Amino acid sequence: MELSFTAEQENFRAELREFLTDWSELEGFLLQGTKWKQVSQLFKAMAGRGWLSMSWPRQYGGLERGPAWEYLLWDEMARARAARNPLSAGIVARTLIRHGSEEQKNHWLPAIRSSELHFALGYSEPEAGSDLASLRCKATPRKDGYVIEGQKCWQSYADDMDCLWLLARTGEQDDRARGLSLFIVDLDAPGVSVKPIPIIDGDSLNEIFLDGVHVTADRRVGPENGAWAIMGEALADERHIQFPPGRLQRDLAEAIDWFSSRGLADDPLVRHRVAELSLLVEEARVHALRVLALMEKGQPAGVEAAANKVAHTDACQAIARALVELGGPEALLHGSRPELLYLVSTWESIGGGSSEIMRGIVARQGLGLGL
Amino acid sequence: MELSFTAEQENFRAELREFLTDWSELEGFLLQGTKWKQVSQLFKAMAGRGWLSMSWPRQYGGLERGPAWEYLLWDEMARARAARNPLSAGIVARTLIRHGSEEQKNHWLPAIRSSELHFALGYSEPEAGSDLASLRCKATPRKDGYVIEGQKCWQSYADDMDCLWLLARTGEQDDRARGLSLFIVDLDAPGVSVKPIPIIDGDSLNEIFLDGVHVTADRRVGPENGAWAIMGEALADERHIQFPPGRLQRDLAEAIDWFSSRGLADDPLVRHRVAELSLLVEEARVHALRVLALMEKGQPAGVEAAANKVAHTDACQAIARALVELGGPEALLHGSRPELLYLVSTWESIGGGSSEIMRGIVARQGLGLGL
Amino acid sequence: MAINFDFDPVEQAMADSVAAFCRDRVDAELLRAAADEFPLPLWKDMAALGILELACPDSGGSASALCAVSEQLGRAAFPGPLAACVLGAAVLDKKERAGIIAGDELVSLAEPPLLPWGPLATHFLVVEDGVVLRADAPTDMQTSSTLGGEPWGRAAIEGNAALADSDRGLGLYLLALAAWQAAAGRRLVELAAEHASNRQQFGRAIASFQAVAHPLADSVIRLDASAALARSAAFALDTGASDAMVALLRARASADRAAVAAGQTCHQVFGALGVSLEGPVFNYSRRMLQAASLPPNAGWTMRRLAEAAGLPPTSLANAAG
Amino acid sequence: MAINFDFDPVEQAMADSVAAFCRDRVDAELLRAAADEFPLPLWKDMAALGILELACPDSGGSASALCAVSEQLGRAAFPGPLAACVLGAAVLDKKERAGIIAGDELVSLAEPPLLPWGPLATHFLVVEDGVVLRADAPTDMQTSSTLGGEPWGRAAIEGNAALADSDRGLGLYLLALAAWQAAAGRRLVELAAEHASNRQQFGRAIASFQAVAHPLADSVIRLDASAALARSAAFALDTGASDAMVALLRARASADRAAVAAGQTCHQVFGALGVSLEGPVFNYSRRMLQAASLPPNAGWTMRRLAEAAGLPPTSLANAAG
Repeated sequence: MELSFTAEQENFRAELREFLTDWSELEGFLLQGTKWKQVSQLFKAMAGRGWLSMSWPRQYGGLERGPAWEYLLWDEMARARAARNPLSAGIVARTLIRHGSEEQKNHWLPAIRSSELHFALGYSEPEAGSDLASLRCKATPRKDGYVIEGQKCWQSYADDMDCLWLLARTGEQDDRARGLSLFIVDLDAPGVSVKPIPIIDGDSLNEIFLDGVHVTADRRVGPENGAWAIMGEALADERHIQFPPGRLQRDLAEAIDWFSSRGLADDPLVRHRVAELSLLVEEARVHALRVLALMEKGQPAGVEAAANKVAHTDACQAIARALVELGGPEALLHGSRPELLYLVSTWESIGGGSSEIMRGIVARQGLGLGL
Repeated sequence: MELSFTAEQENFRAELREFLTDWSELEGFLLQGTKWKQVSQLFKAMAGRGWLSMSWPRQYGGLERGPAWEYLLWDEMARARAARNPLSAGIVARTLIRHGSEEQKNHWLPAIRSSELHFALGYSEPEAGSDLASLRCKATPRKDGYVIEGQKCWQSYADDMDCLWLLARTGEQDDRARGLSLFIVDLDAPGVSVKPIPIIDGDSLNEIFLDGVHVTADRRVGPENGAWAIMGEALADERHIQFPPGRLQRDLAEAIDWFSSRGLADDPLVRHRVAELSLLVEEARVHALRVLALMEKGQPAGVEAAANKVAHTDACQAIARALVELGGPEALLHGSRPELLYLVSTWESIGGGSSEIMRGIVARQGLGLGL
Repeated sequence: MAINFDFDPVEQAMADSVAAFCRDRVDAELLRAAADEFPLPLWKDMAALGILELACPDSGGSASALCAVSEQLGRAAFPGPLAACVLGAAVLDKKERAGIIAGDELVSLAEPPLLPWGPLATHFLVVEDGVVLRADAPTDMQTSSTLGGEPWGRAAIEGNAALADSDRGLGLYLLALAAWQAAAGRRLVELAAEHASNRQQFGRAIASFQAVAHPLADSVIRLDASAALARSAAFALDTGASDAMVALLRARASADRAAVAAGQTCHQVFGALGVSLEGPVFNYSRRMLQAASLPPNAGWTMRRLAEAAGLPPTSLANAAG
Repeated sequence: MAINFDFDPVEQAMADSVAAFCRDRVDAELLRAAADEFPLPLWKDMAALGILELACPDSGGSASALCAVSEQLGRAAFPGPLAACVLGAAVLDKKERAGIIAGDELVSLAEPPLLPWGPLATHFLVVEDGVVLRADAPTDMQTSSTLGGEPWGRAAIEGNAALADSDRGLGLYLLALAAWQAAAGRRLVELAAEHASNRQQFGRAIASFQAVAHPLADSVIRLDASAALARSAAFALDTGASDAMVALLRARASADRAAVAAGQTCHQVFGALGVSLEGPVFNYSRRMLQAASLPPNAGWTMRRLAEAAGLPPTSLANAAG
């Protein structure tokens, strides 16, 4: 076994921690929606160091660093509560690099790398959540492009972003996953409107209405009706940075602070619960490392990533619930740390693939159960 | 609301407790299989007081007492660990009273009432457990009766009983529940063999092989192919006595004794767990009373009974697991009370309708979910 | 006597009128309202139904009746300091309680230094060693809203006069909490079941997935027990049973645990809709969490219940107070 | 260095040979055998593979190698005092440990007054304040079998000489427990998954019901984490990391909790077959429960882990020892 980062990687971690001292108050990880202005400044600063294109090939301006580097980057970002990894430099850029035309690469990648352009993800619809292949937003071919008609829902940050990474139906409804294509749509294009949906943690998600939106043919990425496989690849590229344990370690540290500063640290029930939470956090951490280990070897990690998501989600909810249950009545005061963690963590088992879907993946692909 | 037993009923409870002081060492509730000789003596003594036919109509020698009386009877029996309610005086007798011919009633009921005859339940098969309607044991009509061919499995106490209350297929396999009939088969009849299957608590269940067993037509109870509805009625008749909270109260008391006598009662984790267990026991108790209240009004209680079974099972397993987890290493010594409760309770969420089946009933019939 | 969990006709009629009132007057918008927009006129109209008067020692109101109406208020997730006002109506003298019964004045039962509903309250009570004491209105109160959408205060507060009828008052207080909580959880599960029956994914209603249906079944199994424990505790209180206070503590603990867990289950069933402020689930789940945080706290209750279950009193100095 | 949970080729080869040995020699009948029929010849043959020798300070054996072979023994639910013998091989002097390494002599690590495997043991150890001490063989031992099918003794026992290399010894002891436990649980889940895929009810394999499949998924998610924690703790031990002991305590606690819960889940999946002595599940679940009961006990471990997580040491006299 080899289970440690290289000296060079550890130096990078130290550099990151130094860098992040300037952003320690940001809290963009928990609340990007209300802090986009500051988060975008952070991204600019990161872009200046090449960190947004850390894993990209050199020919597109990347640093060509392996998965462990990206893991460290976003793990430290999470621990510092600074920001979550942006979609633009991640699955958008990776997909363009793999499937985009040269023109598309030249057009989009520099602006993404420099943090000038940011994307929202346009997958879910009101009637297509876990069952994405049933989506109805329609892209109809027209001369020189497509006209898009439909509605998306539950898009994070869409009101702050520049473009929509849109999954739309170009085939028949009955084709399900085989009739979908990917498009880049300007969020300020005629016919696009974004309506925020306030959510429980004070942030918002969004509905996006596409009403006869015209896009040129060069806004389609990858083959027509070929989006599903591309999306899977992009998802697979990001498995090591989706659920950084640094976030959980920070959550737990804040819980311990809460208990200690309120005279609750002597309560044997609190102590026992903290020990249990520390096990959940460590379990999530090794799940994340298992995913990383497979990525480093270039092997598929779909089952491990699903397990990682469940472990991560369970841990962050368990921490928040312990705070609410054992943290005294002040835990529920508006603006308290327990309240924020409780509200944010409620969302984690739903967004990005619900825990039910993840358990199904582990059961089917990990245990061979014919669900 | 009226939520107490009548004075007459409370007197009966006192009489029961007095009666049971003679049987306090029996433990037939947990271990009937290894104590049938003593348990059958208890049943004889009960028969002498008319308690086995407590709810039967007077014309068949019963006391015509309502559900609350039977509830008290079997609740006290459970609390004293004396015995579980026997099948013979319960669903066998109730079914005969409702659906038997006069000849059948005259033949069987006196021997059941006096505890001379006891029955095993012959429903489950190796390939038909939760899905009983798929059973394959076949009763083929012959002159003057039927010939029975097939195998039953997981029958409690069958090696000690006199007769088998057999569910067999008289229709086609595809008829599923609509092709089943009920029969009484002597367990010492030619062609019947019983093979014990040792189980984890030291008791055994049984396989029963029926190899060309001939039964006369008067051994069929109820109409041919009409067993399913009859079984449902019989089940409904017994809902108030299936899961007596007295058993749980005794389990909890023994757990508290264990913790206290081993110096563990000061451990705050033990104290907290005991409080939690007491909630589970009280919840199970009111579930049982909810079932009883509906029975007393003559209303259906299928959903409430399913909920009661889940609550009862969860509580008895939680008590046993707490003993194993917090009761120190002595808890696992062979012959210890924690070991016995752990082993017996493992079975409770499977036998008599698994917890999964029960949750399905609550979801479908209680919440209207279309499973 | 017999075993029968149903309310008597008078209690049921009262429950029906409260249910009708809630149907008319409580809607999603009301439940979303901010802490500083508490609808005092609605509270007054609720009080006019005679609900708080049930708690007065001389009103002839029974605990069972209070249980019946609290259930209906819980089903609507009705906002406001119901249990504390019930307590005030039970323990304060005739003159003081008049305004409470009429719904003109609110009561804060302190969890020092926090004062639930303190900014709107005119009466302040504290509990010490199981006895309810009157406290002076604090002079210097910081205010805060809460996860449950309630205005709370923070101030030093001290009881200065023990009040009569503490036991009955605390009993009714616990009863109101337990009955409200179990019924709120039950209603939320019904809403989630309805959602699950309508929401289609993978070509079928999500209700048809056991991963959705079984957790809802577990929720309702627990909540129905909590509701029955509350009714049974109300009966114990009405008949002067010696174990009534333990029964009430159990009912409340059971309801809090079942309701909070049901809230988490229902958030999961509602999916993304459950984290929007639009959906019904958050307006229930946050109020249920808040109700579970009211005094006496769960740690204290569980320590009492451990002894009530038969554990010998602990010989240790009690760390957690 | 890099992130890679795989064993190196030498470790893997050793694991493969242990796996082959277990396939040949461990069958259902062996696992059902009574406590007084412990197969000493099998134990000796296992030892002949060099497994216990790995723990000797001068053998060059690594913690990773011990982890690899313990996993394979766990997958087979291999009976016997593996961890205690590992400890004995690590801390006793060359002459004393020879019989242990050869599989001729067994070690009992006491949980006073209980002595796991005491009736068959020739070496007795106790742990006091984190130090391993040698104890004299008790003269007057009562014997008992256990739920896990093990022969245990009961006697007064007292340590009389501290042994060198305690930390490394205890580390390897915890590692053997953790790796065995996580792998046993994993194998049991695989057996349950196989059963669920074959068992038909309602016209389909029960594996297709989420109420069956999702709890199995949860089990494997937890167990895979436990296994990875054990491997990662082995690496920490091999590289002399300062937090190795905490990592081992965590790995062991994680594995015990995951395995015991998986045992309960698998009993439910196996249904009636799971309560018969025939089925595979009980032979795994009872051994996993028993392994979880070995010292140090869970309460002590969790108190250590609370401090390791960053809680300040408690100022209370510690009630539970």
